[in-house]
Amino acid sequence: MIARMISSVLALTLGLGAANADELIIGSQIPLTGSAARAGMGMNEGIQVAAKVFNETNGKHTVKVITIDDESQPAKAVAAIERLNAQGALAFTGGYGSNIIGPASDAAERLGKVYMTSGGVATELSQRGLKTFFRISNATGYAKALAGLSDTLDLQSFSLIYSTRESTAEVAKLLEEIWTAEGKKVTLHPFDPSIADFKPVLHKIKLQDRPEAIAMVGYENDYVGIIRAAKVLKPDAKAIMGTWSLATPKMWQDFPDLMNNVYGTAPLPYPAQFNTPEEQTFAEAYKEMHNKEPDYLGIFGYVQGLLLFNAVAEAYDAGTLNSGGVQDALRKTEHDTLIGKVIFDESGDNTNFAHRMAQHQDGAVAIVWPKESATAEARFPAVPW
Amino acid sequence: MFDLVAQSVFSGLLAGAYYALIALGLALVFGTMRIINLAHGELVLLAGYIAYTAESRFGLDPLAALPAAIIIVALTSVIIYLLLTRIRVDREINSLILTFGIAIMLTNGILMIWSADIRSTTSGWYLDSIIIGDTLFAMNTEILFAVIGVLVVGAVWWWLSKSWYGRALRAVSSNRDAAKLMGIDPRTTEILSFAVAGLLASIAGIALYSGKVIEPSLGHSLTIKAFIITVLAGLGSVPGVLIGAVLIGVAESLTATLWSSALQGLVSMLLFLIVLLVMPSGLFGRTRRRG
Amino acid sequence: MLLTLDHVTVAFGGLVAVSDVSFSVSEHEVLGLVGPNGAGKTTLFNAISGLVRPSKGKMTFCGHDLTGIPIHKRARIGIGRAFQVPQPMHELTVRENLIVAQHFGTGHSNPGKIDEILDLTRLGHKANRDAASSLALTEQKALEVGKALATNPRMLMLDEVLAGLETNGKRAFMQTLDDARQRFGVALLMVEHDIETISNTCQRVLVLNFGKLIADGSPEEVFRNPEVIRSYTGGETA
Amino acid sequence: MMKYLSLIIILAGAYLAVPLQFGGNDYVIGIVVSALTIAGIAVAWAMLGNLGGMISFGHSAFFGVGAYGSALLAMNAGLPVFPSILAGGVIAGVVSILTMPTLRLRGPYFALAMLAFAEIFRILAIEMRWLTNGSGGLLSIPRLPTVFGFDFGSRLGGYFVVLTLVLLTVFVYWLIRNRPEGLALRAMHDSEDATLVVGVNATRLKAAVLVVSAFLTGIMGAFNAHYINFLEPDYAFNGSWTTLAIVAAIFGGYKTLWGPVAGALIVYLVDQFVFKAIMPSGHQLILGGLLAAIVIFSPSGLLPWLASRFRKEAGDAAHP
Repeated sequence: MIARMISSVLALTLGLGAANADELIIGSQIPLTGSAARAGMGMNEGIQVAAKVFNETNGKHTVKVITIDDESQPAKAVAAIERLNAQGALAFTGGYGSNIIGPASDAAERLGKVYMTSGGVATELSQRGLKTFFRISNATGYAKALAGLSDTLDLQSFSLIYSTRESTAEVAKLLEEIWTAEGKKVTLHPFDPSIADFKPVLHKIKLQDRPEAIAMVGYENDYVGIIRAAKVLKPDAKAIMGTWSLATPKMWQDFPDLMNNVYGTAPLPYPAQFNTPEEQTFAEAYKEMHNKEPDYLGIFGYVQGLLLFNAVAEAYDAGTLNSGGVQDALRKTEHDTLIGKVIFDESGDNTNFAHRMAQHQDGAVAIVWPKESATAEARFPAVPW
Repeated sequence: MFDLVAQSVFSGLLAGAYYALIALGLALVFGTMRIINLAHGELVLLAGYIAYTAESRFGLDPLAALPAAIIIVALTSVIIYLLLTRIRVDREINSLILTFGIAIMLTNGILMIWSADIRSTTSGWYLDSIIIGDTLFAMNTEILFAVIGVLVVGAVWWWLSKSWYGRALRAVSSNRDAAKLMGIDPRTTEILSFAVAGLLASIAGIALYSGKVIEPSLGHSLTIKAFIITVLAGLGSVPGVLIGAVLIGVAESLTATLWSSALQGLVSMLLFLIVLLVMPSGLFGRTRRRG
Repeated sequence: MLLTLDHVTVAFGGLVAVSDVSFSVSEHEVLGLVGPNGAGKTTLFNAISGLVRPSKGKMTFCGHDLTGIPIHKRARIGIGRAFQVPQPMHELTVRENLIVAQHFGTGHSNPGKIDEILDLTRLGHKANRDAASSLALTEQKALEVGKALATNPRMLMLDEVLAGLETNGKRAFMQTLDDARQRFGVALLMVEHDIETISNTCQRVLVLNFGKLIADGSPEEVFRNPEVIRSYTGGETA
Repeated sequence: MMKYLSLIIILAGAYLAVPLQFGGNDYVIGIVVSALTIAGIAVAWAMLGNLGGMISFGHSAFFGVGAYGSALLAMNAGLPVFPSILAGGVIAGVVSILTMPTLRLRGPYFALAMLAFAEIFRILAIEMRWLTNGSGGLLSIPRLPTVFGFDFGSRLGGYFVVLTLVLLTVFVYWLIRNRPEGLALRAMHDSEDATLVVGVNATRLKAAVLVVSAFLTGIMGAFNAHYINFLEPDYAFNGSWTTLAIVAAIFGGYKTLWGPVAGALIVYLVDQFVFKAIMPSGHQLILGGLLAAIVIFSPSGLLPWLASRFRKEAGDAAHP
């Protein structure tokens, strides 16, 4: 009985699908449950779209993406990588949160296979000397975007509210460095991720800091709490800005009364103006598969997925899959993508990554910085209250 | 500075009354049956999601979702009780595992039904600000549920100490067999107490949805908060729940104002520890005596 | 003197359970403590063994002032106690009960003595059985005495150990106690309801009523004392 | 005799059969290592729960302290990994002295006081940036070393290390519970007066068992830090280290020696290998149901239930 059970368990877990000769297996290790589930699901949608687009357009190869839920836990992420490897994955993508990406990409490095992500921004991730680690986004890109917009708007003093989580604290630290170096005044307000009432913090900002702008580094629930508190207390600031998950159509849809005039990082405006053929293909496929507008997580997922699929296909054709062909393909050229040019350096960081800043403008998400990609003028000074 | 501290204490008081709402259901079951319902936070969250569905699907006000929430949550709570009665040995510790298992099921069930997106009310009135004496700021929902919180604490206290059912419940909790001899059916009273705990969780869930942001993984931290307050209060003390909750609320908010919001948890936990070490049975707990 | 109580009072809030009691116990003595229900006998025992703290007075045992000595150290200096309701250590076997008592009560192990006690208390055949579930009441009481003996006591306090036993059981039990006294040379301080047993066994009897010591003397003397008779006829209900 | 035989079979299976069968499959070994890590905490937790009668909700405090202690010693002081794992356990044991005032609390009061400590340590790890690098955490913690040509840093190497640690933990537990101290501890919570009057110093014994439990939990944390090579406060002090261990211990039977180990292996492996295969995301739903079911159908845990099925004497079930 026990033997039969074990063998059926093994069959379930280790059963290797017989792959087509030209079907490229890509492993996707993603949090679909647990604390990072929200982000993981968004990224997963983008990767799935990338696979669909690749399979419909490549002609020569198809990819098969095998997805394993890492349950937002590092050990399970490592196990997922190893299981995907056993199932024949040629490279890995996914990952959300530097705490999970760290060990998972370590595991991939040991297996000698590429790990491609957009979900971890910690600077240290790319300082480990890994050869197979790639990411299209990093903390610097986010910090630069906020700092760039602030320069354009000529803001001189800031209250910086940030979650003490790892990635948020990292971006906040970089922002503080940039602003302090520019001789601007920054007051820090770290908060524990579990808190829900931001009135005491906002009241301090209103009465003590009196900044020209309020900057937030957190997640959706934090933004909602902060802006709600700000609407009650109405501090006399000229602008309020934040990082990821903020300037999205979804936030407008869910919290229209909070979002107007808020700045946040965004890869694309909304309603999206999909100009290039690639952008149009993406948007159509996304709508068809998920029946909604693409958000930034989906876009990143799509870009990281497609970059990886193309590199794997290239290495497969060159017969260099096992001799570092995938990472060479990723490093050797510039890639034109939905989020602009992607250039990977030796450490696997995208040196060209700079986020755009967008502003919620009556239901639209308008890109307002940098100038060359702007779709509208920034409304300034303007806050939601 | 005075404005800052005044606002901070005010925010803390409001937060405290809201915490009391969250803790009360857990405290009731814990106080009367010595059962720690680790799924309590998930019950609160479930009510919050029912309010979300009522609002987003049917355009109802979150408070109007209360009847539906009460029916579903109280029923779930009673089912938890019925499962608990099937534990034969080591009830105190096994009830932990049983309710923890149920909590996992509820969390994952909520995730499947409502997805991982964050939800909160869009009804403007709840979030509009109210200003008292030009210096104290709050949202309508906070004032509303603080008042409800105090009233509910009063009502539960009255119910337990003055009404027939409340007395029966206390009789059952102190001596089941004696209560049986007095003609009280322990099962009925215990079912009732779980149903009332469900009702309290429903009110707390509406307060949660109309003032804060909900997401499926929130339940666990709600349970912990409720549990901390219940223990701080002292077993079975209803007024203690309100006072313990306010203590935590004010301590958190003053920490944010005078120090840093990142240290809120540190201060409230230290406060909790200090109170327990000085008063090992909580603020209003009965002490055991030998003799 | 083994044990001396000097004006000991125990009060719970306003309720005085033991009031100004003084007496002493000498080595090898067999001393009975009687009195109606609620007279304070168990409280007095609790005070001597350290479960409650006297509010006034002084207790010495073998020259040690008991005031500053916590419960668990009283076993070390030679105070052994058997409870009225037997309290076997749950989850342990009979032998393990004795091992624990010996280890902590004396600070060293002596398996030979454990066997001796098992033999004396006639529990040898159940040595490896579960103490809580597999013993009859008589055996539980024997274990209660055995545990106390294992701590190497100089004085053994027995709280109504005969209650609930029928005549044969009582006789056998008294035999056990007598053997124990012979073999280990302990003094016995026993609370008992059964005046006949007390008269037959004890060399000296103390009578408590409403927390006060009202008589102290030989059984014949004490049971002739009118105040004692009054306390029993007037207050006794059981 | 049967007992020793089955022990030998289990040991042979663990040290020989598992590596031979699955040694090449990092995925399977990795999951088993995670399960054994939980098993180690579960045994340490059950030691305090069963012997001390104290249910702690805060063992993640000791896990995290052991992890950080060992990682920092290895990274900053250059201590070799194995000694620093031991040191991590010692640090956790020393830190547990801070929590001793909670020993006078009872039941849920104690449980939550320990939880409060875990939370306090987590926040301190975030705030003490100079030591812990705050929420950024520690990356690239030294791996387990290669000794005599065998790479303990590999999955299989980690498996041997954690297996040995868990077995040592069980062995320490076994030693303690068969000493008079252990017997007294087991008796203490149901029969407190009975133990007091025979001279048992309850407070000192409880304190001692707390230190040992914290030490063993810290060792598991330290091992995990060098195995996963990464730490951050939310991860190191995560409440799930405690809850998973409690679930495993009670599931397997926390009053038995091997129950916590069996519980951890079954809960974790079945969840990861079977439920996850059936239901790739949300499989914890089934796990939750399983936990509820075991409590209802086998309230003393799985091992006692199995034991009573194989043996006639139900009374023996509590002491296999």
